[in-house]
Amino acid sequence: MVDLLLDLALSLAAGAALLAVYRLLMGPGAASRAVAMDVLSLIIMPMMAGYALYSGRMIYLDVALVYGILSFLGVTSLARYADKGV
Amino acid sequence: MKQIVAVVALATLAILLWQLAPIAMPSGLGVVAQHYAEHGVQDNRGANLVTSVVVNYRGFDTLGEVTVLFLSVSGAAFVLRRRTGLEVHEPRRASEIVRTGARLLFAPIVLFGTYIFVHGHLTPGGGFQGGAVVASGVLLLLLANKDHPLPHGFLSWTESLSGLGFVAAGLAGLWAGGSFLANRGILPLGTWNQLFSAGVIPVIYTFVGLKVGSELATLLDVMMHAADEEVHQ
Amino acid sequence: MDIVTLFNLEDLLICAVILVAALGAVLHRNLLAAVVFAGVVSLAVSYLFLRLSAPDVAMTEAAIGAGITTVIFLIAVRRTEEVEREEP
Amino acid sequence: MGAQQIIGAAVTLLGTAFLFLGALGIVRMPDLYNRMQAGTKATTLGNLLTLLGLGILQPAWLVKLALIALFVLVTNPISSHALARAAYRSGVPLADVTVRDEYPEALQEHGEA
Repeated sequence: MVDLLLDLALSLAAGAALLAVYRLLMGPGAASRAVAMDVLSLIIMPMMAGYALYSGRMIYLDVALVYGILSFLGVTSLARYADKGV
Repeated sequence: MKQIVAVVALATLAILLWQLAPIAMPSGLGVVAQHYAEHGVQDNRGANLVTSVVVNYRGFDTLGEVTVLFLSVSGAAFVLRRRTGLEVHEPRRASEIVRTGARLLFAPIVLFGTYIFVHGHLTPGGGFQGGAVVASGVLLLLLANKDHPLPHGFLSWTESLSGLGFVAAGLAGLWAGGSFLANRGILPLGTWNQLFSAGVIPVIYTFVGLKVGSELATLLDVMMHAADEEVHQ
Repeated sequence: MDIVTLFNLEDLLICAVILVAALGAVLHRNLLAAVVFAGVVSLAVSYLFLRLSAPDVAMTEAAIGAGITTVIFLIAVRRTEEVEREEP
Repeated sequence: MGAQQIIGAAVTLLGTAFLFLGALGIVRMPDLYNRMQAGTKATTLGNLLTLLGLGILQPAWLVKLALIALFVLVTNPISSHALARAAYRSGVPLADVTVRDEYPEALQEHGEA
């Protein structure tokens, strides 16, 4: 039961990643693509945490945190670029 | 015609890679990997075997990598150096939220980067990753305000002193353990999976982290200002 | 170990994400969009590295590939032209 | 223990459902600002719920998961705010069905152009 729910959850998250990639491909302009990138990073981060749980190693959560910090910076710098502030 | 050739070449490459994939992912360990996996823990007492390989067994390579990074940053700083007398365009200010957020998040991000490279022998990550996180903290300040004053003297002194520290740790290994970067007889090896363990490895990774962090911060600063002056000269 | 059974459904979906984003990065003429695509490739590859039990590589990919490299590309694109020209 | 496991997995599933809905939102919404609304609010909630569900499944990890959740909660509004503001100021158009745009008036009120 628990395994089935978790498997379903991970597959749902990966399907969400595919939807975000559709916007990434189609999205007019760089700003829409940056939104898609933001959403993708927000989707993949819990997937990493879920994989950490699956493998039972807490140290994998460090990777998720680094991932969060750096993707936040990527999106913010894209925004500042579009705002001509970089 | 060109496209057909490209598609055929890609298809060939795909088939070859599909054949190669099971070979590239062997089920067992190679001879060298077997040795590291068996002796790594007794030799270095590092919980993260990758760190033992990067800093101890292949420590000389790491010194080379750090040197390459230093040279590339120096080259970039030389080519893109600040020129005076040019009209500097005024960047648009970031909003209040971004500026406050940058001030708020700078310290936690740098702290987390420090955690990454100090715990390099216990958790995944190490000098390069921690240095990149520290530099991203500085980048956040630069994003909020492009002309944020960075302590250039402090950065360059940190960078040079950590490079010296790396070489000094290697020479200490030569003096005490018989080979460059040997991990014997300098610091006690300690207990496995404790913060103060693995001998000289965390010390070296701290040097690497400081060096990489200050180098990347300098590089980002230099590149941002170079872009400005080129556009408006 | 067979290479197909190594991955389950969500990993194959992430692989599809990587392929699509990589194609976008190569084929797009707008360099800013290409930078975003390249960042997405790094983000997804980082998950795949973690999935293959290489947390160190995953962290490096996330820190260097997704973060610092994206920013350096952005600054470099700003110095040059935003849209790639057709070959003469 | 069994009930706790099932609750944790259910909360995780709920979180990923929100992630999916957020991603669906950025595909279906008509303009950038609407997409951003779906893509940041729903996915932030989904992200936090997923982390909470994992924390229920593995209570020993709650502190670190809470750290990640706190970080997401602080950083994500900043980046989406910066993105929306940059998009507006660089002239990304609103959808045709938009009824009213109050941002220019608010900018004039606060003396920023």
